[in-house]
Amino acid sequence: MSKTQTEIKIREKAEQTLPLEGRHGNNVIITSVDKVLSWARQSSVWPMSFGLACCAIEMMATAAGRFDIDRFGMGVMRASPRQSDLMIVAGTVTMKMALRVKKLYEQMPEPKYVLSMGSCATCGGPYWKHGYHVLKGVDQIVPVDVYVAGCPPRPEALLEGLMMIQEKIKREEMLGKKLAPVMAA
Amino acid sequence: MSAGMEIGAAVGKTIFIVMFALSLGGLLTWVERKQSAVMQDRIGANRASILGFRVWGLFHIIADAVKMFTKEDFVPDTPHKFIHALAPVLSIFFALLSFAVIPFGSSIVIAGQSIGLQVADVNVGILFIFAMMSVAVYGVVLAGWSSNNNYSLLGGVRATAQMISYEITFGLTLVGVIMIFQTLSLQEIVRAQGGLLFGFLPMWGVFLQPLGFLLFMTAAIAETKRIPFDIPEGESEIIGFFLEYSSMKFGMFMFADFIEQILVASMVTTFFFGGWQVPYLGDGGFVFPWGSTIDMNTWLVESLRVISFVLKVSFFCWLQMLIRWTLPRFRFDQLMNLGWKILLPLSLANALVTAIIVLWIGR
Amino acid sequence: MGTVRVINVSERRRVLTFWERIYLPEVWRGLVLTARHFFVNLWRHTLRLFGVKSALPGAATYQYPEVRRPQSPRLRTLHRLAKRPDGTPRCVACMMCETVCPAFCIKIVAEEVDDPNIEKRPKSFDIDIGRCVFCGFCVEACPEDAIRMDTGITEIGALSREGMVLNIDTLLSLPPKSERGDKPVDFLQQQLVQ
Amino acid sequence: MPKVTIDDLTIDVPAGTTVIQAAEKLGIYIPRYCYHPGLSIAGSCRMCLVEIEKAPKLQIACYTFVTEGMIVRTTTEKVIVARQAILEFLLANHPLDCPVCDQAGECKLQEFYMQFGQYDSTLLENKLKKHKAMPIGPHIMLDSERCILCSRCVRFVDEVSKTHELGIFNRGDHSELLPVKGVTVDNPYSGCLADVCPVGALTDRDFRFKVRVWYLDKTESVCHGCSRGCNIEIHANRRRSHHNDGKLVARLKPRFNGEVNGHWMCDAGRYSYKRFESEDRLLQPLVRLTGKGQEKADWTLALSQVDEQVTHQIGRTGVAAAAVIATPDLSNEELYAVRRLFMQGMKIEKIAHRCPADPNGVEDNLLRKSDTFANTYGAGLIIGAPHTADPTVETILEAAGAGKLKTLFIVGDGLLSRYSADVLREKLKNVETLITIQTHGSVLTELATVALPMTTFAETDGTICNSEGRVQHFDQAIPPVGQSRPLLEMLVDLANRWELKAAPRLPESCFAELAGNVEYFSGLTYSKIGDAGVNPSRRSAATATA
Repeated sequence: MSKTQTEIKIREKAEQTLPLEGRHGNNVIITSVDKVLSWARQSSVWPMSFGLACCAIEMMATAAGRFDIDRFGMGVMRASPRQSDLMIVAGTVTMKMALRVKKLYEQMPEPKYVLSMGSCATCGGPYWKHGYHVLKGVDQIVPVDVYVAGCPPRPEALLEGLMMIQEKIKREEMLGKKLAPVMAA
Repeated sequence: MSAGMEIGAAVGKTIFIVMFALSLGGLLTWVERKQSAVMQDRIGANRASILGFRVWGLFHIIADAVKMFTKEDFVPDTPHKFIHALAPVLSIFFALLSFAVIPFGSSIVIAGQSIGLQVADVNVGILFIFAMMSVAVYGVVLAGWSSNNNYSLLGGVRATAQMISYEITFGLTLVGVIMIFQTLSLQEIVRAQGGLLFGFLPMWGVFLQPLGFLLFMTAAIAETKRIPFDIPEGESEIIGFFLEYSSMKFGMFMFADFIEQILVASMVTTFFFGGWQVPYLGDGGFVFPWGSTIDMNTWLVESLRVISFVLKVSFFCWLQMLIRWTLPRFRFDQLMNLGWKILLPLSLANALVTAIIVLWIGR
Repeated sequence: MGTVRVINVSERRRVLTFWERIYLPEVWRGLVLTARHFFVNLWRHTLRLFGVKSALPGAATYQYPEVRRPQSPRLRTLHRLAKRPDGTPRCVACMMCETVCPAFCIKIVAEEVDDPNIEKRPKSFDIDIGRCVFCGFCVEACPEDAIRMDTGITEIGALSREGMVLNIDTLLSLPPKSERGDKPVDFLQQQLVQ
Repeated sequence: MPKVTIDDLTIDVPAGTTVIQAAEKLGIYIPRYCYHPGLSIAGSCRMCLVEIEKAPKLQIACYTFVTEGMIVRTTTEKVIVARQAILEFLLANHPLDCPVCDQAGECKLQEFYMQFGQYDSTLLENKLKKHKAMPIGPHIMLDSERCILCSRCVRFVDEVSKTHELGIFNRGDHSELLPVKGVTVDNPYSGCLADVCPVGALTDRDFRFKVRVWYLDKTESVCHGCSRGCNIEIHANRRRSHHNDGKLVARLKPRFNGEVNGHWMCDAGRYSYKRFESEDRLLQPLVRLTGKGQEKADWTLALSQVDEQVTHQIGRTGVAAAAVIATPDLSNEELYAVRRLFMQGMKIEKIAHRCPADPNGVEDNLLRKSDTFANTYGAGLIIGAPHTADPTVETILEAAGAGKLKTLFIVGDGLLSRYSADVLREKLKNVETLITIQTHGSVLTELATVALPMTTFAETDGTICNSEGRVQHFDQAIPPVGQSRPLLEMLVDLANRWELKAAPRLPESCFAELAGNVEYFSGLTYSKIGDAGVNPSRRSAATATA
């Protein structure tokens, strides 16, 4: 069974247990509200301001004048996980840091998104084989929504990843029900 | 004046001032983004569109607000959940309350009744503002304390220390203004600034109290807890009192910041830049120093005055933004040094010198 | 025998002048600088708004999805596999790139071909872009000039880990930047649909 | 004893030694292509040119005999220039297909060219086209273009295998290595041709494009194909799991041992590595629970079943109705552990190792032996010698067929090459508790009450004795396949369940205990055996004559 089929099955099952308004599919009101909500959310994704390694430099470059992350409404980098919507895991997640990253993710209020930036965060990158101290992919501890490739990714790549996050938010349904995050196999 | 008329006028004025503060506060979130962007050779928020219209990113305000309202409201594991919820309300409430005594125009005559363009013409308006701003610190310190988090608590403590340090200067600089204008009523102070110095210079506080203006501006920015005095928040490094706040509770703190900024701008306008006064504009129209006059009816004059007030406030909001995006943050010891060792003696000296001059001229 | 010079840390720090220490002139200078940027940029933006296209833009920003920053021709971008004139991959599965890859992101499985002039070709050629560090060693190592990093694609993202593994078909289908020109690839959109 | 000085080092060597051999004794490696210590000298490649004092021209080191007071220089300017020129000639027609050549990475042409090459060629002519990728036998692929005409392979088929299949045809530039018309290179040692070829002209078809040689890890081992005990290297691909069809062991290569196999090994042994990871490996214990069919089980269940079933059966029918067959393909340590547990621990009298001769065994006067068990000699010493009854496998199977045996342990895979499946099925049908410890699934595991998977010799350490009694050590090359476990570990676990004493868990300690208990091995340790092995029977003969 393909992934989408599984997702549909899960969603069908979830709909049977939903309250009344959810049970009859998406009616006009719900879809409109959904649209407004996802529009608002996608236009106001506030990233958490933390960087782990060299990718963070490129993240800062993305925030700076040449690329200007704020054009997407994402310029409000929040220092507290309580106030942020998006965690950009920018850099090498060492084993020590992994616990903190997980904790930070757990401290974020819903709806929350994770972007794995660069090969270190995605799978350990150059430390994949011989890095005894590096977590082999941040998706082992938090559910990642979008992976961005590069070492480090160019600001364009990060922006593309952020746009994918926006696209993902746009596709979300039912008043804040987040799509099942894709965990690494 | 009939009671109904009075109540109606009061309600109208309240609505005006609250709407003014709130909408300008909302707009300031956009201004903050856009101004910083333009200053930094960036574009700034511009992608949120409704039906294809982007309006230079103005819709981002709506998006932010909707998002914050629908975000999970996190409440920390604390025994003071009520206080935790109360703190942002206190912050924003007292900031708004201070606007009650700010005069935004002289007075208008409706149906033979003269209505002062000020929500409450309290004759101790300055004290009222000080009282409100002092109470506002409770919002901050309670937020830090009730979050049950050491870092928030430290943020709250820093905030208190900073507020108390700068409130003294804040008050003492105004002593000079009070001594010159001989009144505590804000409306009176503004009216007093309508005169001319040496026949051509508007008798604004800034010309009478230049040092006082600088000191007041500095202390006032410190009161709003914004860069370069954002020790209580210290976003990127030291984390502030609203660390544990999420969704709209955090939004209220942020909003309170902007409203305080407007408040400070209003106060600076009122005390030092003639409030609603337009230079050379009397009740009957312009009377220029070189003798020519332009006659105007009362309504036009009052409109010009309100517009003048709004423009002045906007300018000082802009100036504060400019300062916020230009200067780096003070270290805590520098902050305390500046407050206690420089601003306080200077403000005392200012008051002393002003007193001597006022006495000397009065004699 | 020279004398040992003891460098005091404070010696290297420039001593502030009186005017710098009283802060206000410096604050004023800073404000003038930022305000100048503000007004100049605002003026240029306003000109543009009224259709006056000045050569000087109001911001240094490249409005990314619509306007792209020019790339250096030497920039290492997403890999592609070059083809022979007859459309078969140039790659002969010699494993040089796989050997040299510091991130171990290339996986090649070789197979035998009947044609004695080719003998060997890749049965599968996977690059895990999520693990790749874009060092370009594979391009350097390739004796057949089969793997190249000239697609001009830098924006690579995926919603899943599997989506970041590019197989031989994808790699062969990517055009070089010189052929593609500035036309954006819908590579990412494909990834999104997956 | 002429005294020779090579590169300022002096050595006394016996008369008749060539310069290249003398240099090798001094640790000086002179580049060579056609010279191979196991073959006659051709002197055709000219790569080993050295400068000898008083000789007017450079001389080839491989065919110049040492004389008294000879002074040789191998690294002078002249020599280097000569090597560059030689390499340019050798590469005149050599195609640049290193990317597809399996030899790349262990190719002498590559190595010496990187060392001495004249990197800018001055040749302007086009390269000659010759035959490419031509299968000349079941195991060997010929690429004539890559051939540098060193004639090692021709000398190999003439002198070692004596099958004369290859020759160099045509003249001059057009000279080409080809098989004699109508002949396929299918001699039993044809795999060695790929070894002797210094370039990629002759490559192994079996190994073709499986994995690049630089990914391979080499482990020293001993071939278990017959009682010769050829020294080999196991080349395992542990670093790239997707290569070599996902398997670990990529190939076996002969390892030089002058006492046993010289430079060679036979094809049967060379391609026996496929057994290690073949489809029919027993990957998991199989257990036949009462009233049910055979099922896959985990180790805890399997061992507890062995414990229960055997205890129950022996309690019912007695030790006299129990027997053990330990076939001589086991190592000395494993045989000793069997003896320790079953003979000395459980007091089972009937322990057999002697099997009938292999009907498929082939013997020739080069390497192959008709006894296809690797360790018949050691089994005789360890299992055979200590007890008087010394039954053969034949008598035990007879007894089992007659219904006299109720409990039977079969350790090792040896029976399968001696008896057909039907015979074994017939003989074992009356055995009530059959415990098999085997590497591969077979008719025996099908019949077994409990079948335990055991490791092959590539997956464990150990020693074996070849037909001359030479004790040779082999190393573990790959981790155990599937859930299989070394026999020593299994027996220790079983002994713990039965509260008996077992041989140590580690092969090295087990060998130490064996050396203390069996006279033949006394005084030996793994370090004393070393890479080449030792022969205690010769030692005892030597001490006897002394």
